[in-house]
Amino acid sequence: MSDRVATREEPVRPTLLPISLIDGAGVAVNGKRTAGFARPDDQLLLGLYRKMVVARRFDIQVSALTRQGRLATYPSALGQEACEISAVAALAEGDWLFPTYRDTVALVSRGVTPAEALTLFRGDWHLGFDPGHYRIAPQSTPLATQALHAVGLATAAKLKGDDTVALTFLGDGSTSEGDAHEAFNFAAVWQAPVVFLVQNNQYAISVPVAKQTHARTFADKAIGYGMPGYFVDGNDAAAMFAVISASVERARAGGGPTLIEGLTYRVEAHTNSDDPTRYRGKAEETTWRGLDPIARLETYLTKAGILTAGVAADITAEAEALASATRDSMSESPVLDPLELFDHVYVNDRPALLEQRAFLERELAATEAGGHR
Amino acid sequence: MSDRVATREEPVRPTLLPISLIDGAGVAVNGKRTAGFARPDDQLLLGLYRKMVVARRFDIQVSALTRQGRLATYPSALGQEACEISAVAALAEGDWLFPTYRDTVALVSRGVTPAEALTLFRGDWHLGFDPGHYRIAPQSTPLATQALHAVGLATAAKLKGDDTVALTFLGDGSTSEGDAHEAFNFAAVWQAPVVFLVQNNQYAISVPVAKQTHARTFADKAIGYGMPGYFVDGNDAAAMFAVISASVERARAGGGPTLIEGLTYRVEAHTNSDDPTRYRGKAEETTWRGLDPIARLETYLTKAGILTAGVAADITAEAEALASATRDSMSESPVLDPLELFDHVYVNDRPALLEQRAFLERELAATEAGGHR
Amino acid sequence: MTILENRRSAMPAAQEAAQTATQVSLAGALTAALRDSMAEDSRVVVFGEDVGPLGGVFRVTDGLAKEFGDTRIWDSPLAEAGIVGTAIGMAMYGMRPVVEMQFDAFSYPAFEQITSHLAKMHNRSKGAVTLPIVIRIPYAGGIGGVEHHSDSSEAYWTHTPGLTVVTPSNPADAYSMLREAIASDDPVIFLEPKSRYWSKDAVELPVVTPPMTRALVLREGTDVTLVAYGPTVKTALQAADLGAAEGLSIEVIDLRSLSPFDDETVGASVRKTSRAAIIHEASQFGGYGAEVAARVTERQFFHLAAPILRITGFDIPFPSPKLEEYHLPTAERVLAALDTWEW
Amino acid sequence: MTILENRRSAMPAAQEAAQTATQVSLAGALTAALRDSMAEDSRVVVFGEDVGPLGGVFRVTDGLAKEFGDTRIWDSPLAEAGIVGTAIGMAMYGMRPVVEMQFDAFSYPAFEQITSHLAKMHNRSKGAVTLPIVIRIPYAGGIGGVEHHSDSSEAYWTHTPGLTVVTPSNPADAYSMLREAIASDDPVIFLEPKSRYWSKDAVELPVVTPPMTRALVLREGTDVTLVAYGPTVKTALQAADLGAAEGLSIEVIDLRSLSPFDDETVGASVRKTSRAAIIHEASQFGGYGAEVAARVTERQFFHLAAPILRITGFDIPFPSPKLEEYHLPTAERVLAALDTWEW
Ligand SMILES: Cc1ncc(C[n+]2csc(CCOP(=O)(O)OP(=O)(O)O)c2C)c(N)n1
Ligand SMILES: Cc1ncc(C[n+]2csc(CCOP(=O)(O)OP(=O)(O)O)c2C)c(N)n1
Ligand SMILES: [Mg+2]
Ligand SMILES: [Mg+2]
Repeated sequence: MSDRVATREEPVRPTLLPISLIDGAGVAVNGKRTAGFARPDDQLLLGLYRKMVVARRFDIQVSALTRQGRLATYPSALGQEACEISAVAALAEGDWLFPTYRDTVALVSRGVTPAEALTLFRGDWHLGFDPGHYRIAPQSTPLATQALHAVGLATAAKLKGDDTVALTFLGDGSTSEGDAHEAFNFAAVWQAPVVFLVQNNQYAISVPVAKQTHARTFADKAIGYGMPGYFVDGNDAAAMFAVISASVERARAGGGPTLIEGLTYRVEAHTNSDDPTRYRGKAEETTWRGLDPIARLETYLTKAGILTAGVAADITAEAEALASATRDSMSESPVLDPLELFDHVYVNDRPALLEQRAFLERELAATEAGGHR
Repeated sequence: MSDRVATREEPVRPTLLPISLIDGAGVAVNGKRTAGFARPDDQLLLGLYRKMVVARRFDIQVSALTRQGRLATYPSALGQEACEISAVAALAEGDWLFPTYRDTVALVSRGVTPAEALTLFRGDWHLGFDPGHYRIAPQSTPLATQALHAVGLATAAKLKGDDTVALTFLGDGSTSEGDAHEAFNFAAVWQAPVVFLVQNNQYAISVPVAKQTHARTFADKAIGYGMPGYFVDGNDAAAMFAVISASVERARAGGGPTLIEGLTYRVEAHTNSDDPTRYRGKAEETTWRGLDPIARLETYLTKAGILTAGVAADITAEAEALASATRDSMSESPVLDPLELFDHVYVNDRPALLEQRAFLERELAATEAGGHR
Repeated sequence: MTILENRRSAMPAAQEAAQTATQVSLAGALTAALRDSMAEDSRVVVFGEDVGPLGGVFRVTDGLAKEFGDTRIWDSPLAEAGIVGTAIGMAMYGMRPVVEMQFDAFSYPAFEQITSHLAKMHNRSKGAVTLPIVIRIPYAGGIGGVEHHSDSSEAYWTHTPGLTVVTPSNPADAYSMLREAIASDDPVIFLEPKSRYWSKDAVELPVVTPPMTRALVLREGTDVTLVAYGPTVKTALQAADLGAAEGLSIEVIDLRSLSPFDDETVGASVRKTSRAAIIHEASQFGGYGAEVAARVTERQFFHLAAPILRITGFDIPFPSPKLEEYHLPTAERVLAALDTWEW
Repeated sequence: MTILENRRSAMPAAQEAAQTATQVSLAGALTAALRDSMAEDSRVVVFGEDVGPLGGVFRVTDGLAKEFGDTRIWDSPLAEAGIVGTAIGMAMYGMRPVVEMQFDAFSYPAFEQITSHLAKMHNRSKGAVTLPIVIRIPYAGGIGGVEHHSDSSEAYWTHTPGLTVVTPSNPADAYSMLREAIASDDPVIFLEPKSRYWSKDAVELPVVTPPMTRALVLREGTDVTLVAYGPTVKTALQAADLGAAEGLSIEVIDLRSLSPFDDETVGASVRKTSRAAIIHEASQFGGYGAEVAARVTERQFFHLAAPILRITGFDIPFPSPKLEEYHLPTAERVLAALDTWEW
């Protein structure tokens, strides 16, 4: 044990102030606050900006469609685009993403079509895309559970000798669950190629972070698992991308897991059925809108002369095209086959389940024929 | 959030080498390794020594009785007496102890009679004493679960305005469970008057600590919860007592929870049905026997002139008396009433359960009358 | 108001007169029960996820944080094992915690604390420790919830000795049973049918309905005993209406308590009708209906003219919102099932 | 060797000849099955608490660490949700994990991962994801275990759609069913009756017994169908002996698979005998026996001369070692129960 203490190098300790590369006013940061991370080049930042703008347009569109009753529910990620998009951008094609219900924009940014991505919230089925195809796990609702899946998948890849990395999103509230702890611990002990990205959007529904942890930062938790931890300005795409990519690449190179906290803010309600006026003030919301991740990048890129009117128009067009495609895909409901309810419960057929299927089939036929249902 | 970071003082950070007040050779330690803790006075140490000797004699006696088949199983705490006894000694009468299956000697040291304490392992009933009377929770088998009970009880006391403190034992392996994490977190957020004492005896049955955590110490975990953590030589009763009492008193004064790691060693097998030769070498066992918590205190107290032959004889007599009482109490089995199986399932009577009770009653009567069973 | 006919009021006459029957929702009745229990007994504390300022995602604790302050009701960290585990510790110190699991499936992280500790502590301590804890769990479907938000978990709890499991189907019972659950010295799993949260009755609060462990005959009938609980009581009453139109006299029983089971009330009904069916949302295999069918058959076999039927959810994971209507038992399905008997 | 009579061997003749039937314990058969599956398919990995160098607390993984090395079998950190959760991730990447829960009650921390993910992933992904995972759980009593070491948790798993739940009662089935479970693309809860771990049969390994989803008639009889599984199969056979001595012809069925349930085999037997009983260790209320009684009654009501009986543990937490004998069903108790029928 004293061996253990003596021989193992202390992992990077999280900073006390969030790592920052472009500040809230859109100005490049230098010095200590960068924690040694270099600002990604402007072209890369422009790419992030483009995706963030498109993501936000999508998010706003889906919220609108939800208000119109076209979706059962929608948890918006508005204001969290720097976390969402940087994570997706930092992954290689073969890497895996483990999202939560909050992270629909990340799915779409990774190529999942709106219709596929919104199947869950439209209420058509629990999942609308093939995880293997996109290397994206189903969006997880039971909090923190998916973090363990990410660790398992990453470990399997490592055992096979593949260089696949898994990144999982987690909310601030979710860090309180036992599963989050077990995931951090398994990942560290197994040195799994995983990146844990805690989007600290300051609320778990109505519960503020102060009721969730007594630690100074969520990144500080990394120390107790012997893994590197980074506390990052989660509204700064430059910083988020820099830290996430470095962590992904260290994981890929065999350096094990990383815990990243992105400090951000959930600008909208928890979901459309939530009422934030019950638990937070307008002033706070206004402050955070002022720290918007897109606005600051826009300022920075415009000043840098790289975000020209032409590029901006192009981005807007792309965003509007996605919004329009989203509207279209939600305007008509797919025909659902109730009998499919029975088709994927097991791989192997079960006579008793086939009986139940036959029962529903008869019932449906009777309904058409004007019978009971 | 930046407020949170800026205003909250950083809690004490665990040291990298275990806090030590009396070293393995029985020599008083001074300087850095004490981390500023003062050595308890010699009379107090003599008291700890006495209780440790008695505890060990009890433990050896129970292991022997187990080999003779008088108990169903027994998890020995041999070698861990500095942790066990210091914890009990540091608590005030109104404080609560939350032990695991490993901590029977702590129960007995707190006054539970051998017959009461061994009811569980003898197989007579799941618990043989009244928790409220001794302020000792039932020994917990589902790992880490009791830590949450300790947090709840301590919080209730705090809410009532009582100055009760709860101390819970945990094993090194148990720290991997989700419940351990939730307990640490709830305690820190609620600033509950709890002390978590991780007895790092280096094994979870056969699994060594290196497969359990990648952190340098378990005490390091405290940082992620924003609570003080201490890494202590768990075979040094002086250090254990000093750190535990300080933590108990801080908790009592409203200072919140503490996480303490006592670095010790499980000298015996996990239980009598375990076979340590399958997973660890003799050399290691020998090394740790050389770091024995009782031997070093004996050396120290003898040199200090306080452990005289007379005192030693007195202690031996006390230990032998307990061993003998233990043997006596295990020599005859109490008469168990099978019908009591039904009596404490619910406070409120249930007709259906009374029917089952009546069934067994009839069956038992029939057996006596030479019937079926 | 057949339901109310079965109730006796424990209110002093003066107090009763001062009140007027108003429309109360099931959720509102629960809020009132919590408020009255908290006001009456300072040992009652309430905590869980979002139960404080927000008032819970279903607003069942609405207003209580303001009224009682954060030493009586508060938001806990987000961890269900933590919530139940700390409640156990509090109860060991004399408190009477009422905790909320936000949705059915989110009680599963607390499964070990519930089965291995909450259910067993009284027994293992030979009665020395009592755990007067209520775990409130909104359950079942019918509200278009996405996955994990519509489970019916009653079979897990009812198979666990040491737990009392109850579920109200209407506002008056919601009030009275929750108050009784909080006053009980046994741990109670209190299942709240979320699809019924907003259904209203004219009820004078406080109201005292029959003991929560008693099943109630809500509708008398002579041909069939239809056993229901929680969300399916409404469906059962609809089925009784539908049956009446077809000349079938259906007796509807609201179990109210799932564990213990009221053998007496159900048995008496079945002896009268000689036929029985049970309706629930949970999937059928190993569901609560199996116990009802098995035990009633054991006890009333020679009174039964036909096997007891189970009208339940299918043996599939709970479906997505747009498909749940095909899964959930309906009054029509009940009638169709009764048609399968030889009469 | 009635059990073996029901088996056909899939071994090529030459290989068969090379082997001689030796005494194999149920635990030993499981070890052999793991070894053969691991040797045959490199995607099979084994992990859990103490399964490595120690070989598991019941020694079921004895020797495998040495043989296969720590990339195929290893000790995990001590956390059951972690074990099942990471197994799910591994399966999503193409592996076939076989994980061990050290004892029945210690699977409860994994309850959410099992019910909300393991059981549902295939369904929620419309078949896109399969999770070929086996969760081995030593279960039930009879070994004098202290509290939490003797639970029978089958009712929790069998009520959960998406899981396959099987339990062998003898060494040959232990081998063959575990191999089949590992080869299955559905997640399987593999319940190992710990009181039977050390019971031996003369078996030639490898052996292939009938498909694990089929129930087997172990003893033919004409008067009563006695349904058993796992640890109570032996008890059922004893009861059949005892019954025979009293002139009662008891047909004994070993279910082997609890989910799915083999309606065909059990139904055929009940139609023949017109009477049935089910025996299990788990407590009765909402236990697995309720499903057996309910579904067999539904399907065979007019063939039944008497209600189906349940001989089970009482509705109490599992007792301490010295009292478990009063709780566990015995052959005598089976006979006494059958005596309660009007014949
Ligand atoms: C195990 C579990 N418990 C409770 C819930 C209900 N619930 C859904 S979202 C939520 C808050 C989550 O907060 P956080 O982790 O911060 O994520 P955010 O929604 O802010 O992205 C809760 C309590 C759940 N989904 N799963
Ligand atoms: C939830 C749970 N999982 C598994 C077990 C089985 N088990 C009993 S003791 C033990 C090892 C515990 O190790 P540790 O926490 O280090 O305590 P120690 O025995 O060394 O005192 C295990 C795995 C259990 N009791 N509870
Ligand atoms: Mg959040
Ligand atoms: Mg240990």
